[in-house]
Amino acid sequence: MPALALCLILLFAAAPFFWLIRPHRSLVFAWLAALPPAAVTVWQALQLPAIAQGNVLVERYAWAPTLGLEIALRLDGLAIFFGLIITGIGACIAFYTAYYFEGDKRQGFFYLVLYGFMASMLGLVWADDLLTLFVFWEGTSITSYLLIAFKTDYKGATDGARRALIVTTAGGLAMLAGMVILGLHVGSFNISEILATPGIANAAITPVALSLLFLGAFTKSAQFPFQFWLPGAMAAPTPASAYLHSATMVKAGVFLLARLHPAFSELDMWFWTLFLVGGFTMVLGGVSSIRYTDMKALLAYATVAVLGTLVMLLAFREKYAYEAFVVTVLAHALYKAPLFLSAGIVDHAMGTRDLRKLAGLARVMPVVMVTVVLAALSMSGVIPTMGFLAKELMLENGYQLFEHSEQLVGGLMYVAAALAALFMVGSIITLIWEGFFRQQPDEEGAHLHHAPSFGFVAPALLLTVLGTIGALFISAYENLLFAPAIAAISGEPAELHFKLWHGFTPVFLTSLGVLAVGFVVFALRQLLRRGFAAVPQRLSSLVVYDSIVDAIYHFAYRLTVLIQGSPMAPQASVTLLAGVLVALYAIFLNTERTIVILDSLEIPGISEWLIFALAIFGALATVRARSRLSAIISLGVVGVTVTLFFVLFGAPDLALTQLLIEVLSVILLVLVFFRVRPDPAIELDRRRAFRLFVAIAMGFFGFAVVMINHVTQVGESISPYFLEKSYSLGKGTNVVNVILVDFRGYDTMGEITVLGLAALGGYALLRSPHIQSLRRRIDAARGLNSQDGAPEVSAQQKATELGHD
Amino acid sequence: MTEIYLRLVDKILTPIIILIAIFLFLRGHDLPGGGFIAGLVAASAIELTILARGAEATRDRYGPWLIPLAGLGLVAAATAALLGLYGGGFFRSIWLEFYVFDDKLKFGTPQLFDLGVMFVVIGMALTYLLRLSEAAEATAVKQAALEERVEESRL
Amino acid sequence: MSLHPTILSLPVAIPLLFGALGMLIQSLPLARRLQIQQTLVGIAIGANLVVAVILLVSALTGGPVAYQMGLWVPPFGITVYLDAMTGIMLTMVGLLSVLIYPFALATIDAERARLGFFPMMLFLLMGANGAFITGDLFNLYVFYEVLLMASFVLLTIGGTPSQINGGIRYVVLNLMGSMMLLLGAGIAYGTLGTLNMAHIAVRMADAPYPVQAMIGGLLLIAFGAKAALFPVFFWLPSSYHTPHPAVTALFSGVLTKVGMYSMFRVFPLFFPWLLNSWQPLLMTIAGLTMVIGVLGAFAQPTIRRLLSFHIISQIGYMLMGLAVAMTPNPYGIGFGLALAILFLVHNQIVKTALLLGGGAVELEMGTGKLNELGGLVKLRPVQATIFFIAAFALAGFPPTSGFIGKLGLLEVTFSSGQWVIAGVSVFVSLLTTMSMIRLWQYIFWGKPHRQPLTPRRQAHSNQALMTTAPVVILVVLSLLIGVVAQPMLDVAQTAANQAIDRAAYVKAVNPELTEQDLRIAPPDLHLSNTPHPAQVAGR
Amino acid sequence: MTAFMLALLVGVLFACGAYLILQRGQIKLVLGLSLLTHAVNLALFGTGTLTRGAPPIVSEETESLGAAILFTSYADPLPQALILTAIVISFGVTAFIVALVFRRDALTGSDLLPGELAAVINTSDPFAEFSLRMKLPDAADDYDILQYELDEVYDHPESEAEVAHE
Repeated sequence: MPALALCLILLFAAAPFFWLIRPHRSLVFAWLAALPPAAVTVWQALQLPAIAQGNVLVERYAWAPTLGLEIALRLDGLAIFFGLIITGIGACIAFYTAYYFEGDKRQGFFYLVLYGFMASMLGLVWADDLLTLFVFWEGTSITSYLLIAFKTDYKGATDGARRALIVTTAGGLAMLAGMVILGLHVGSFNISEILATPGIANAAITPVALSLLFLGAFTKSAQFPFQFWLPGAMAAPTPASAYLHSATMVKAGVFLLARLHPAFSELDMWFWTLFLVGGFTMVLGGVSSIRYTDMKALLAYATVAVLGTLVMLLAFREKYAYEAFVVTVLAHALYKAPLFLSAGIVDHAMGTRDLRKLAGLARVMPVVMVTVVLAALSMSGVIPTMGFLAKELMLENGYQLFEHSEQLVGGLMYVAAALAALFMVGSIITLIWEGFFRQQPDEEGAHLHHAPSFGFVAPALLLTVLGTIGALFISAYENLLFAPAIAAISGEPAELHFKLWHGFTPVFLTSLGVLAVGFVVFALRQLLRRGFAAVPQRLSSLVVYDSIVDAIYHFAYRLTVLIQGSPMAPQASVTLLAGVLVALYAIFLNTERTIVILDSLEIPGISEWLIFALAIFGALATVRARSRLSAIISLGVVGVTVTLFFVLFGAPDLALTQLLIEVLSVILLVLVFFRVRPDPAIELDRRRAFRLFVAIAMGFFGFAVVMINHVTQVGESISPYFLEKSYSLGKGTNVVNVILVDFRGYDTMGEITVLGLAALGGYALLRSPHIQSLRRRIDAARGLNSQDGAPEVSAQQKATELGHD
Repeated sequence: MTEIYLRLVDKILTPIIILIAIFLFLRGHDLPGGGFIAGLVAASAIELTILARGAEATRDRYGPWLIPLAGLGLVAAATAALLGLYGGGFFRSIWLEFYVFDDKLKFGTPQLFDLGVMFVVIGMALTYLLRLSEAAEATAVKQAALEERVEESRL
Repeated sequence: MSLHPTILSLPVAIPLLFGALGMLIQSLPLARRLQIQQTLVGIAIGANLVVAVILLVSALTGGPVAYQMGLWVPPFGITVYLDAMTGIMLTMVGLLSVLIYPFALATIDAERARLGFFPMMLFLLMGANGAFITGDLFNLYVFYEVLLMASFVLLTIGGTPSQINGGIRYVVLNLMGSMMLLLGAGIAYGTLGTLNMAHIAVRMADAPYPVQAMIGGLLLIAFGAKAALFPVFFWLPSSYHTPHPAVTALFSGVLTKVGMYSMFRVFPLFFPWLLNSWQPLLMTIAGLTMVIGVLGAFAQPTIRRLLSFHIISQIGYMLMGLAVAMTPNPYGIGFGLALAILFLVHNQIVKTALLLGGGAVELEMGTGKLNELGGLVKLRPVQATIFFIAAFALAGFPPTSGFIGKLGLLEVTFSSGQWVIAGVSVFVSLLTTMSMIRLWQYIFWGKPHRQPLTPRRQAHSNQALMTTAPVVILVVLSLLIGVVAQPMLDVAQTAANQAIDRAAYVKAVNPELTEQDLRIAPPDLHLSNTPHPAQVAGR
Repeated sequence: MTAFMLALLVGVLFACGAYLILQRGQIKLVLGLSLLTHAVNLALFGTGTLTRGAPPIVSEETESLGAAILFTSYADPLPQALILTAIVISFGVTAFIVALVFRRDALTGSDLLPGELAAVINTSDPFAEFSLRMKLPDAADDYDILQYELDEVYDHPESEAEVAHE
């Protein structure tokens, strides 16, 4: 049974369903909305025992086999671990959303995008094919874009959405290139196959492919220097922030790294990139979080810190690192989502979530207070929460490394983790104290709009409680949930025995120390905030990003003005010069440089000499003409000599046509040339040298075009056939005419169509109504109308202008 | 006065030139001539009318029929091509030959096609000649003043 | 499926006849005339689409067919040639005209309709169809002129200052391109003694390199100018934003694509080896076209100007596909061409959808200036949704047709060893996304700056249906191509295989033309490092 | 030798045509295009064999002579047919351009080509020269009717600000 596909389809189908039924606020609806993800969660939970025994569910659906494109799904330990988080928290969020958007007309749209996101995210972690992963990856990017800019007329939201999309798309495209390189090398895009390819880590393309994949992962997971988009994304409605930007989507990059871990983690490149980028991001995010007074921004930086932690942990191939990784993922999801949800409740109830304006919330919303405090305990790593276990394991990893082999790495990691943690402790204490317990806000306080109902708080509370007490019963499910995930990351089977209490080890003492120093940071928060404010802005990666984008825009702008803002002459000369280049290339670069004149060497007669001389004279005279009349006459001379030329060389039809057309052309030119007003600016002759250059080049071009016909002739001409068959098959002795109307009548049909179109075009251009009145406007503008005694507009003229037939 | 002479010339010459055009058209298949040339000659004949009688008068006479004439030419050409289907293929020529007083006369779809060519050429050329002459006439007075003004501004 | 080859004349004959009839009645009273003209055009484009589909199916199932105009023996008469690539183009252009027609009916103003807008649409169609189906180099020139003349008129009909301004540039620069094509055809006759494309293909191998280079280069310039390749694209952004939106949409679906199609047709047929030896040149052109096009789009202040530059940028992708068409790669010779064809089809669909959608906005709001628009997502949710999908299809997001095209081109360029251009195409993809987001956010998000010209009540009328439904259909098509990708790829692959099969072309036109085995490489020193054309024929 | 001279003539015509096209103004553009048309037609004529004197008008009996002999005694008919087509097409296009020029004059009262006025005003234009820009204030008054063309200029302060804002 295609269970995986059905789960995805269920979620995708739920999206338009909830959009169409236009939900309203009711408890029933909240339950209904939570139902699809809850069902998928339960289904996954039921699969856990089988997965834990090493089974996997694999489903593959062909999409475009030629391109290696397929939807391949694979439910293994890692996939189900992330899948459970996605749908489990998804159910809570869906429930919460019904309260958050009470009375909002666009609630249905939010659900549409939310479910779309949920399905994409689930598909992403279930993917067993790089391209499948990419498809769902882009799905999360687009849905996240729409969610961040949910308030479409708020500039902060749309700007944040744009930055988020551009940064993640940039990474995504780089990742796609990496995927294609990797997939082409292996011959398959299937992740299991790629991971199983022997020697893939040492292939020549691996550094390039891996760097590109890293770009994708780092942008999506907000690693330095791409972390700036995540705080901007907090303009999203709170359910989206809680879900996408803390619990799930930002972990997509981490997930990708975890997926690739078995094959590539042995590389030095892998270790150092992840260790340094992740570690730096961790410290940066942790330290920055203290600076913000917006609850969501504060939490966002704390999230950046955790993402950095996760990336750093994936650098290692150590038991404790794996354990720390999985526990941190779960713990973070279970405490950060409630914190965001609580921030949303506060925002909803008070109309602001700025800590400077808040105080004493513990009295008005005690349940929220309890939730936040419990979540904060987990976040700070206070025993016996899951956060405590996560932090213990991470510090243990550093400690073990330090003890055994890698003193530098272990020490660095130990110190960095402690540093990030103590700042996070400080900022979360700040949040709780300033928001919930102190009596007076810094600035004018906000007032309670309405107290949150219990249903609103319930999802957050549920998650927090799970995260708090979950650690106590961890032995009940550690080998069910965590071990298969670790097995998938490490590539080896794992057996777990977590213990909360190890005794007073150095690690535990460090934990306590972190908590204690965290209070010091809390006490010094105002000082630290001022300190941060003094850091120059131009160092922030947001400013760097914006200036890069600005630079692209300005460059584009300058370039476009340069190429498109110019008059027609340079543009036309480009085409002409391209022709010249072709001629140069053909003649000089690739031939034996001999010119064989196939034409007989007979000396042309006097008439030819005369005609040639006259034509050249006429052409030069046209260029040199001082007045329009002389230009027309010179042009006529050229036309007539061409006619004579045709006469001389046996083309009477051509000669007649050319002559008649010459006559008509002259009439047309005269009619127009004496109407068009000369322009003062036209007298200023510029760029003579350039024009001369193009002209001479074109002269060479024309010469080459004619001569090449006489240098080489490859095959017999088809022309004699026409001479031979003209009378017998075409019933005419004038071969040219027979060709025109019979042999190649199809050409002529196209040609007269051109003429017919020209007629229609001229008709449209010359008889549109306003042409006369426009003319008068111009004259009026130039002061030519009244004093010249121009006749009043006649009725006839008026009729013309109105377009009377 | 010149106009009167012109009209006289027009009265005599235009029909003659049009006859020449028809002559050129008819002999086109065997000797220099044909639809293009005939059409251009006919257009020149009517240009003479424009010169003699003025664009407005000519427009009233021919104006509305020029685009339909071009359309008719295209229809004739397309019909000639489609008639070929009777002979076995698109654009296949079909000839009818018969003798009148020992003179062989022949009619064929290529001639119908050539006729279409002639109509289109006339329609197209005259559209431009008429429209432009008309505009030239309408603002002739202003034009003189304009030229003068332009000359001044040049200095 | 076998069909009588005479049907090959219909793609030209139908629009010509009906268009001519439309001109014939130009002197009837206005209301009556418009009624008849609209009916004629409706019948003609409907019939044209039916014929095109029949031809496509027949080419896919029965292989290439040639037909002689006037039943003259090739190479003396004019050949028309149908294979799957031709069929695809005929069908696409037919489909687009059928979809754009209702939009034009609903939005065209009386003045333009009076001046012969509707017959002109048919002539544009005729020019495009003729250029697609012809098998004669000079005839190709003639139909290019038909196409161009029809587009000149459609561009300037209405005669507003900006139209005339853009029109002059458009006419003159395109004239340069046509001139190159005419000279190329002339040289082909002068040196090879023939104009029939099959015959040229046969003799080209014997021609010395200068002749090949001259013909190839001139054709490259000529088709490049039509297709708006760097550096001969200047006419496109100066003119495409000026006419009525329906015209812009029609142009974007037809004009540049004809130029690209001609390249697809002529290069693999005449000198497939040049695609390899000129690959660096073609790749440079493709890359610059992409980059400059998309950067141009950044700097544009109005909807249609922005979209016009994107047309240029996307043309670069198609050239990239063509340039790797003859390079050996794991997917087989010609796969690059298949993807280029697929990308072309995708581009026709999506670009037309965007231009119709953007055009509807322009008509409705009375301006196309981005900074005067805003907040439309609330006023016009349906239009917004379609536009959103189309925009992201252009940027190449899954599961639209753009994703398939982008992914395929990426795979084929990487596997052909063209890493630089592949990287450029990825980068341009990002820039495209940025620019489409910019467009989307300016039009649909933010605060509304002005109210629509038509009140909401009227917007739900028949007219709204006629302007929106075509866009919906196009967007659905794009999604369909994305989702049902494999059959589409197979069709494109068949088309590409037929297009690079020179022997089949010559055989279909006239087996007697084959003077030697077409798979033998021309004995030319300059081509020593190119793969053996035995690989090129690739069967 | 004739071919050589023809090639020279075509070259001169191309050169003159190109020179005219690259100059300012619509009139010179039209003149240049006409010269180019002549050049292309003559170049096409040069693709056939140049035979002096014998027009390709055969008689009823000549067929029996055979193609090869016919070809040496008559002028090459195919290029003639092609040129005829090309001449007529270029006549149509030229007429259309003339109409465009006429209409543009009616709309703007100027002989300048599109973009050329813009080039005068647009300081970043590579082809504009300093002296011309200095004349701008006088010229600009005369061209208020050409305001729309200024809209075509990309280098507006507003639009740049707008871009930067983005």
